[in-house]
Amino acid sequence: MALDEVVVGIGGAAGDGIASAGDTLALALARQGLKLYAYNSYQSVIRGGHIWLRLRIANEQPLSPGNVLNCLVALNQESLDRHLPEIQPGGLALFNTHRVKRVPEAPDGVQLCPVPVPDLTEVYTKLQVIQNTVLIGALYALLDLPFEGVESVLESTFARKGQKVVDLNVGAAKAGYEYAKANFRTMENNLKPGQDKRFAVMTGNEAFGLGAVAAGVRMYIAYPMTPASGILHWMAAHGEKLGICVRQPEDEIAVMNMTIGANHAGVRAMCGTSGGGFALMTEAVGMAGMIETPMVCVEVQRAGPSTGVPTKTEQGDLFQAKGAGQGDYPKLIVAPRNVYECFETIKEVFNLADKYQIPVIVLSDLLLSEHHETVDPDRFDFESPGIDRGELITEPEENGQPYYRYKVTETGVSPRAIPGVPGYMHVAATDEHDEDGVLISDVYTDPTRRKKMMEKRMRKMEYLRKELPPPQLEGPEDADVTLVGWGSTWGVIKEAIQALKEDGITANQVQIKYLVPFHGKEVAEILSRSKKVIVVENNYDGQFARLLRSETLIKPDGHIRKYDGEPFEPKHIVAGVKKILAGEEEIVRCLSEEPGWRTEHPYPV
Amino acid sequence: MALDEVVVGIGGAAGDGIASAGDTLALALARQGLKLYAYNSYQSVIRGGHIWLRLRIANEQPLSPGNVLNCLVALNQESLDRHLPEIQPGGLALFNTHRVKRVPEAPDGVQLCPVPVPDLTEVYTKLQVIQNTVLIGALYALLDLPFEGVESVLESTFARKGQKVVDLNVGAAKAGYEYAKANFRTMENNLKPGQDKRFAVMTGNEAFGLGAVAAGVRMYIAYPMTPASGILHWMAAHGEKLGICVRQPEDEIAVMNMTIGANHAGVRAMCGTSGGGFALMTEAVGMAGMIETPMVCVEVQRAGPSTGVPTKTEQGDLFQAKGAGQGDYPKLIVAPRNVYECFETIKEVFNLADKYQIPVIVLSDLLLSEHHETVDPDRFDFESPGIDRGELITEPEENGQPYYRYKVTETGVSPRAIPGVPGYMHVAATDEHDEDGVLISDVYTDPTRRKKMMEKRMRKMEYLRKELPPPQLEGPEDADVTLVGWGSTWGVIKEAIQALKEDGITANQVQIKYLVPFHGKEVAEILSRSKKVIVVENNYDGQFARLLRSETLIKPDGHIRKYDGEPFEPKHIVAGVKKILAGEEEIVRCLSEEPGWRTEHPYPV
Amino acid sequence: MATATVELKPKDYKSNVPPDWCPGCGDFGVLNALQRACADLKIPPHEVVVVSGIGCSSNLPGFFKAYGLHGLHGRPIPVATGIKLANKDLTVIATGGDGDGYGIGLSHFIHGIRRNVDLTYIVMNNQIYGLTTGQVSPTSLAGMQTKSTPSGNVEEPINPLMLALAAGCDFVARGFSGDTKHLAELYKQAIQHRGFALVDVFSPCVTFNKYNTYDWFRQRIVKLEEKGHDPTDFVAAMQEARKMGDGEVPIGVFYRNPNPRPPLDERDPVLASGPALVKRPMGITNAEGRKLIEELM
Amino acid sequence: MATATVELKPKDYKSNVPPDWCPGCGDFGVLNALQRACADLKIPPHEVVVVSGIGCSSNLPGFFKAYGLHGLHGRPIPVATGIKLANKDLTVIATGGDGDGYGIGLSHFIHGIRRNVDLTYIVMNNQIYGLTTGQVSPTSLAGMQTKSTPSGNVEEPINPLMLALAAGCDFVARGFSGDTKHLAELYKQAIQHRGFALVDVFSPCVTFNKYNTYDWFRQRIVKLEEKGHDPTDFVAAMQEARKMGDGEVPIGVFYRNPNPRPPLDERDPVLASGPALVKRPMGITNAEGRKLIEELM
Ligand SMILES: Cc1ncc(C[n+]2csc(CCOP(=O)(O)OP(=O)(O)O)c2C)c(N)n1
Ligand SMILES: Cc1ncc(C[n+]2csc(CCOP(=O)(O)OP(=O)(O)O)c2C)c(N)n1
Ligand code: SF4
Ligand code: SF4
Ligand SMILES: [Mg+2]
Ligand SMILES: [Mg+2]
Repeated sequence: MALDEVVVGIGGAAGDGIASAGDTLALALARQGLKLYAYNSYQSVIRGGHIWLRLRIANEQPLSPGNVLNCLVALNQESLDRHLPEIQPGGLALFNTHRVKRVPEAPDGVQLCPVPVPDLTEVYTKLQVIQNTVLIGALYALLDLPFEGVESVLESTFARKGQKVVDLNVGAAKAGYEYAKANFRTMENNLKPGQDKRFAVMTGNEAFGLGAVAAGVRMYIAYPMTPASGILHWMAAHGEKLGICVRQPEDEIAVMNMTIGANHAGVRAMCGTSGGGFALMTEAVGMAGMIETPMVCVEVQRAGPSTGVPTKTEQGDLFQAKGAGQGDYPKLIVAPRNVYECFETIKEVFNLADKYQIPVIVLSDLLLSEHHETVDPDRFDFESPGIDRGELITEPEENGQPYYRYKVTETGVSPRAIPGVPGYMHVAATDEHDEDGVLISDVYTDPTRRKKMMEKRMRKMEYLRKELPPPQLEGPEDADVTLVGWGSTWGVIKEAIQALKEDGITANQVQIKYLVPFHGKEVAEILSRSKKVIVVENNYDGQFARLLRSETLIKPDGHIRKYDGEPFEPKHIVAGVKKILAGEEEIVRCLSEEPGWRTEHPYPV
Repeated sequence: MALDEVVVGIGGAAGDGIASAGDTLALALARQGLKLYAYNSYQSVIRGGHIWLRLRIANEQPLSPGNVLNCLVALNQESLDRHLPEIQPGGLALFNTHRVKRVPEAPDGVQLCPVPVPDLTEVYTKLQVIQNTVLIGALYALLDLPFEGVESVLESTFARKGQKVVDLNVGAAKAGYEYAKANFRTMENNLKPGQDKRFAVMTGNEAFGLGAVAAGVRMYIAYPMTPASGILHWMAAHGEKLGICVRQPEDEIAVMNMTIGANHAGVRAMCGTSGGGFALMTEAVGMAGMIETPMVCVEVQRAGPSTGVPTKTEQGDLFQAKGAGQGDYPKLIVAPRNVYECFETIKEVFNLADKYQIPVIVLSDLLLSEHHETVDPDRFDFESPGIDRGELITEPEENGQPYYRYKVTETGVSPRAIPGVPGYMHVAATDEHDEDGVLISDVYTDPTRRKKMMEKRMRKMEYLRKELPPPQLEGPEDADVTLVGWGSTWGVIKEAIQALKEDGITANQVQIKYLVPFHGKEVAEILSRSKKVIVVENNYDGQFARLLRSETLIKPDGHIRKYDGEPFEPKHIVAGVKKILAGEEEIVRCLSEEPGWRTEHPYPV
Repeated sequence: MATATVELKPKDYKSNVPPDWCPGCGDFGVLNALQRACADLKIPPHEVVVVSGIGCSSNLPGFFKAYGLHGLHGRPIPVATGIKLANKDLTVIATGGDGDGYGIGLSHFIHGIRRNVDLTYIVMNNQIYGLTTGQVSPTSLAGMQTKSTPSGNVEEPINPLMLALAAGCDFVARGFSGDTKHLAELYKQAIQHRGFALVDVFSPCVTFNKYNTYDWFRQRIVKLEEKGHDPTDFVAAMQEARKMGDGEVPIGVFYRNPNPRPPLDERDPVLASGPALVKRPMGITNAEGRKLIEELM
Repeated sequence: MATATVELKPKDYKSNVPPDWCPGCGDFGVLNALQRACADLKIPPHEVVVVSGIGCSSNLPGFFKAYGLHGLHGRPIPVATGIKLANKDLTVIATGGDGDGYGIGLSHFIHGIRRNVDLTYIVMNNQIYGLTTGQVSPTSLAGMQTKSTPSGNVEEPINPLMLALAAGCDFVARGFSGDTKHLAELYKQAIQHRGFALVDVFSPCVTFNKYNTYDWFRQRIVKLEEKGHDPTDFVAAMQEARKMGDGEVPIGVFYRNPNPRPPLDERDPVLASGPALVKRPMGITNAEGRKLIEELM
C-alpha cells in the first residue's frame, strides 16, 4: 500500500539538534515541491528531556500534525523505546547504532533500520550531531526522494562556513543515503517531488514578522517569552536591514507602555508576548483604549495557568484578552486561523487600529506560531491593501478651527494629531476627559459629559463590527453536524471533517477569526440552520463556548476539548464527534494517549 | 405634608470639610436611633471642585441615596446655585451669608435660610470650617431634632483636644441651632429620634476590615488606591492594637505576591485594590490558583476604563476579574450586596479559600465601599461560623506515608502543609507539576498527567458551586417583571421595586452574589418562571448580562445601565422598567440629569 | 531639539486650564520653572511632549501648553521612551511624583537610565502620596506618621540621587520648588543634556506632609554651586547625594559626566541612520518582501 | 534561625530530582554551595524556604531539599517577604536569575533592600536570559550579540552591587560559581546577617553566553579579602563595586555595615511584639469585636 502522505517523527533530547535537523529536512522537501506541516513537541529545558518533532509530508498541503507515525528517526534510545510501537505497518525506524544499544521488538510490518553512524563519517567522534545529517540522508533514501534536496539545503546552510564544512555535511548525508539504499527497503509512497513551484517553509511567528514589515511597522518591542520569542528573534535579525527599531525593555509593562508611546507619536509599533506577559500589560491596554491610541499586540498563548507548560499549546487566554484591564473600552481581538492569516492579519489590524484608534490583540498560540508549514510565496502581498492611517493629522492645516482631540462624532472616531504638529496641541489623558482632552474627573465631573464620552468611544465597536467580514460556513449546508472553532484549529477541524466524510458523517465548519467584537447575529443565524453544533477548542473550560453562548444564545450540542498540552489531531475530533453524535458524552476531553507520549515519573518520592 | 424621610444634601468644595461635617451629622442621627444612608459624590482633587454629600434619613433603614433633595446645606455659592432648584416643596436651603453673596430665586415652597455665621461665632475669622458646625446645628433645629445628638458627637469627637475645643464647637452648633429656631420655620417630618437601640455608622470598607479581623487575618497588604484605600486606612489605624501587620509595598504586583507568600506560609493575609491595581495583580492571582495557595483580594471597582473617573462608582471590572491571568484555574468571585455582607463575606471566603485552596476576588465598588449607613451592631458576629482552615497540616504526623502536596483526590483538594513542618517538604511550583510537586513542564511532560492535574484543580469548582448558597428570588413569585442585579445594587433595586408597586407594577428581584462559579441552572430555573427579565447594572457594556446569557442561555427582555459615574437612584430604575415594559427601549441608559449635576466646561478652548 | 526663531515667554507654555493643586503646593513652582526653562531654550511648544503618570504632580501636563500624555501611575518613562524613539526630533520630558517614579515606577527609572534615551525626568518629590490623600512614600522619612503608617514609618527612605548615580546616570540634579529661578536653570541644563537626565525636586505637599515643609527645607538647603562642588567628580557627587537626612539638603547639579555615554538614538543603528522614525516612509515593495520570504525557501 | 542538634550534611539538602541544567552550567556550583552553607549552619531543612522566580536558575528549589516556592518571573522577593513576615522563624532564601532579579524584578530588589526584611537574596547572574534561549539581559555587557541583539547590545549593563549599596543594603557580596567553597562562606555570612543580604553570583551560562565564560572570569577574578579590602568601608565598597568591566572582577564581601539597620521584624511593632504571626491565635471574641464597632457609634 503506497502512502499518499508520510509522517516522519524525529525524537531525541534537548540539545540533540532536532530543530535544525527538522529545518534541514523541511527545507529539502519544500525545495522539491513537496508540502509539509511540522510540529515540535518540546520541553522547557535547554538540555535533556524528550523532544518529538513530527513532519507530515504530502503532495497537497497538510493542515495538521496528522494522526499517525510512519517513519521514526530516533536520535536516542528513549525515542526508539517510546515511539517504535506507534509506527504504522509499512513504516520504518531509523537510528544510530552507537546511540541505541537495545532494540525493542518492532510492530508487525515495521522495518528496523539501524545505521552505524560512526562507521559512515569520521566526524562523528568530534561532533555527534552529525548523526542527524546522516540519518536524514538515510531517510531521504528510504522515502525514495532525490538526494539533491538534502544536498542543496546543506550547501546553502553551511555556505558561509566554507566549502570544507559543506562537503563534510553533504558527505555525511550522502553516506547515510547510500547506506540506506544498500541495506534497507525503500518505503512505497506516492510523494511527487520535483514539482516546479517552490514553496517557503514558514512559522506563524515569521508570518507575523513579515506582516509587520508589510504594515510599515517601525518598532517592535518585546520581552522574551515562549512562544512569542520567535517574533522577537525574527525582528531582531531583520530590524537593522529593514529600519525597524527592535527593543527589549525591562518587563512587559514597559513593553506595552513604550509601544503605546511610540504609536502615540505616530509610528506603527507592535509588541508581542505570551499570557503571563500579557497579564502584566492589561492595565496599559486599557490606557490605549482610553486615550484612543492605536496599538497592536500579538499574544501567543501557551498552556496555562500561570507558568503552566510553557512549551505547550493551548487556547486558554481568550477571557484574559477579553477582560484585559478595568472598565469598558473598545478593542479588537482577532485570532488568525493559519499562517497566511498571520501575515494578512497584521496588515489588516494596523489599518483598523489606526482607523478606529483602538488597541488590537492578536491571539495566536504555540501551535500556530511555532509550527512550520510550506506556504506559497505568491500569496504574500506586501503592497495591498496598502497602508491606511485613518484620520491622522501629521501636517498643520490652517482652518481657524480649534482642535478637539476627542471630538464627538457619529462613528466615535476623532481626527488624531501626533505630537510635533503645530496648532494641534492637546493632552491625552487616562482620566476621563472632555472633547478637548480636559479632565472631567478632577475639579469637575459631569455625568452628562461622562456618559457622552463613554458612548463616543464605545460606538466604535458597532462600526468596527460592521466593517469586519462575518464568519462563513465552510462545507455543505445540510451537514449532519457543524463544528465551530476559533483561530488555529481551523486546519485540524477541516481535516477531521474530511475523515468524518469517509466514515459517512457529513460535517461543516464555522471557524471564528474575530472574537471581539463578535458577529453574534450572523453566527446565530448560521448555527440555527445546523442539525448539531459541536464546539472544538484547545482549553479546559470552554472559554469560547461561553462567549458563543453569550453572544448567540445557542447551546452547543457538544464540546470537544483538549488541554493536555499537545495539539489536536484529526482523529481526536473524529472520535469526539462520534461520541457526541452517539449521545455518549456532552464534553469530550481528548488526550494524546499513544505510548510515546507517556513518561514514567522519573523521581519517585 | 410631613415627610417620612428627609434627604439632606451638603455641597461645597474639596477642602471645605464636607466629609467630617457629614460624619458628625450621621453619627448624631444614629445616636438618636435614626437610620441613614449617606453617599458622597466627590472629585479627584484635594482642594476645590464640587463635592456633594447626600444623607438620607428615615426611621427605617434607607437602602440608597434616594431620588430627591429636601434640605440643602450649601457651603459655598456654587452649591447653592447648583442645587437650589432641586429642592422639593416644603424643603429648605441653609447657607452662610458670608460665603454666599448672591441668593438665587428659590423654587415654590422652599424656605431660604441664610445664617450669618460670622455673627454667631467669633472663631469663624480664624477657622472657617466652623461654619459646618454652625450649619449642622441649624439643620438640627430645622429638622426639629433634639440638640443633644449633635452635642454628644461634638463632645466625643473633640474630647482628646480638651474641654475648650469641645465647648467652642458645641457653642457654635448651639448658636446655629438657636439662630435657626428663632428665625426660620422648622420642617414638618415624621422622624422619630430617641429610639433606644443605637446603630453604628459604617462603610463597606470598614465592614471589610472588621470581617478580616473576624476571619483571623494577620496581614493586610495594599498599595493605596481609591476607593479601596479606606480598608488600608482602617487596618493601619487598628493593626497595631489587633496584632495585624499592615504593609504598603512598592506596587500592586508586590502586594499580590506578598499576600500569596504570607498565605502560603500559613497566616491569613488579605489585600485590596481597585481595578487598575488589580490589572497588575492578575498574573499572580493565576499563581495562587496554580500552586493552590488560598488568597483573598478585595477589588473595589471605580469608573473606568483606565484611570477613568477615580472617585466615581461603577461595576465595570467583572470581566477583568473573571479573565484574571492566563489559562484556566479555579477561583471564586463574590460580590457582597450590602454592608453586612461585606463583613460576612470576608469570614466566609477565607474559610472557602482555605477549604478549596483557591484565590478569591471580592468585588465591591465605590458605592458599597465608601457610602455610610447605619447598621445594627448585633448583626456582627465575630465568632460564628468560626475559623475553618480546611485540610491544613501545621504539625508533623508520623504516618509513614510519603507526602504528596498535590495528591489527586475526588474533590480536587489535597492536604496542605505549611513551611516549617518537618516531614512535609515540597516545592510549590507555577509550572505544571505532578502530585508530588515535581515539574511536568521541564525534563518531561506527560499529557496524561497534565490532563489529570488540570482536572484535579478544576474539579474544585464543581464542589465549590454546590457548597455556595444558590441565588433566591426576593419578592412575589408572580410579579410582572424580575429585576436581576449583582452586588451593590441590591438596595436600590429593592427600593425601586417598592416604588414600582406604588405605580401598580409588581416586580421581584434576583440579586447575584456569587459570580464565579455561577449557579446557572438555578438562576435559569428562577428566570424561566419570570414574565419579563430586566438586568440592572452599573456599567456600559452589560458585563453581567453577558455572563448571565452565557450561563443561563436566557435573553433578558431589557437592560437598565448607568455609567455616568453616579450611582443608581430608585427613580432611574423605575423609569427604566416602565420604558422597557412599554416596549420603548431595550437598553435604557440612565443619567443623573438634575441641574445640580451639570457643570459648564470651565476652560473654553 | 529645534529652537524657535520668535521670542517665547513662559506664558506661551501656559494652558487654559488653571492648576488645581492646593494653594501653596510645591508643584506650582515646578510648573513655573519648567515654563521658564522652555521659554529660555526657545523650544516651540508643539515640539515638546510632557509625559506624566498619575498623582497630583502628574496633573502637570494639563496645565502646560504643549503636547501631553497623562498616562498610568508609574509609567511615564516607558511611554516617554516610546515617543522619543519614534520621533527623536521632539523634546520629551517625563514627569511625576515620588510614589510614581520611585515607588511603583522605580524599575523604569533605573532601566531608563540604563537605556539612556534622551529624556529629561522631573520628579516632584513631596515624600508622600498626595492624590490618594496622604500615605507613606518610598522617600518618606523613617518615623513619619501617615494614613498608612499611623504609628510611624518603619522603613528607611530610598535615596533617588544615589540610585541614579549608581545606575550610571550622566546628569543628576536636585532642585527645590521654593526656588524656581534656580530650578529653571537645572531644567535647562537637563534638557540640553543629550541622554537621560534626572531632576529630583523637593516640592512640598502642604496638605499631607507636615514634616518636610517649606520651612524645613529652607533651614537645610545648601546650593552645591555655592559650596564649590565639582559636578564632574563622581565620588564627590555620591558623597553629596548621601547627605539627605544629615541636616543638610544640597541642591544643584550633583553630577554631570564629563564623558557622557552617547544617547540611545546615536547607538542604535536603526535610529542613528536616518531621520526620526516617524518621518520615514512606510511599507516595502513586493519585490523586497519576496526577498525576505526567499530566506525561508 | 533555629539550628539542628544533629549533624547535617550537604546531601541532606539534596532533593530526589537531579538538576536539569546543561552540563557545566554555573548553577550547579550555586546549588552545591548553598547546600554546604545550610549544612554548616545546621539549619534543619524543613525550616528553610527557597523562593525563586522563573528561569534556568529559578529551577533551583526543585533540586534543593527544603520547602520551596517556584513562583513567577521576577517576583521571588515579594513572595519571600510574605513568607518571612508570616513566619519569622523560617530561614527564607530568595533566588533567581539576573533577568529575574535585575530586569523584570528590579523594583522589588531595591524596595526589598529598603524594607530590610531578613532575607538572603542569591542572584545567579549569567548575564543572559538562559531559559528563553539566549537574549540580552540587564547585566549583559555592551556589544554582546544575543538573539535579541544580533548586531550587539547597545545598552550598558547595570551594576547590581552599586545599586544595592546605593539602596542602603547592609550586606553586599559577590561570588563565583566556579569557587563553591568561597561561595558557601559568603552564603553563610549572608544567611547569618539579620536583614536583607545580597549575594550576586557570576554563574556562567555555558550554552548561550559565549563571552563571560569560566575562563573569562578566572582571568579576572580577585578576592577582596586577599587584597585587604575593608568590608565596613562604604566608600571603598563602592569603589570596588564600580570595577566590573575594568578587567578586574572582585569577589567577596564588598560591604557589611558595622551598624546595620534593624530588620523589619524588629521595627514593625506588630512583628516585634510576639511570636511569629503564624503561631498566634486567630480571630477575636464578640466582646472585642463589639468594641471596634463602638468606635463607629
Ligand atoms: C496602578 C495604580 N495604583 C494605584 C493608583 C492610585 N494612585 C493614584 S496617585 C497615587 C500616588 C501619588 O503619589 P505620588 O506619585 O507621590 O504623587 P503626588 O500625588 O504625591 O504628587 C496612587 C497610589 C493608581 N492610579 N494606579
Ligand atoms: C512575565 C513573564 N515574562 C517572561 C517570561 C519568560 N521568561 C522565562 S525565564 C526568562 C528569563 C530568564 O533569564 P534569567 O532570569 O536571567 O534566568 P536564567 O535562565 O538566565 O537563569 C523569561 C524572560 C515569564 N516566564 N514571565
Ligand atoms: S495634596 Fe499635596 S501634592 Fe496634592 S495638590 Fe495638595 S499640596 Fe499639592
Ligand atoms: S541554558 Fe545556560 S543557564 Fe540555562 S541551564 Fe544551560 S547553561 Fe545553565
Ligand atoms: Mg508624592
Ligand atoms: Mg540569566
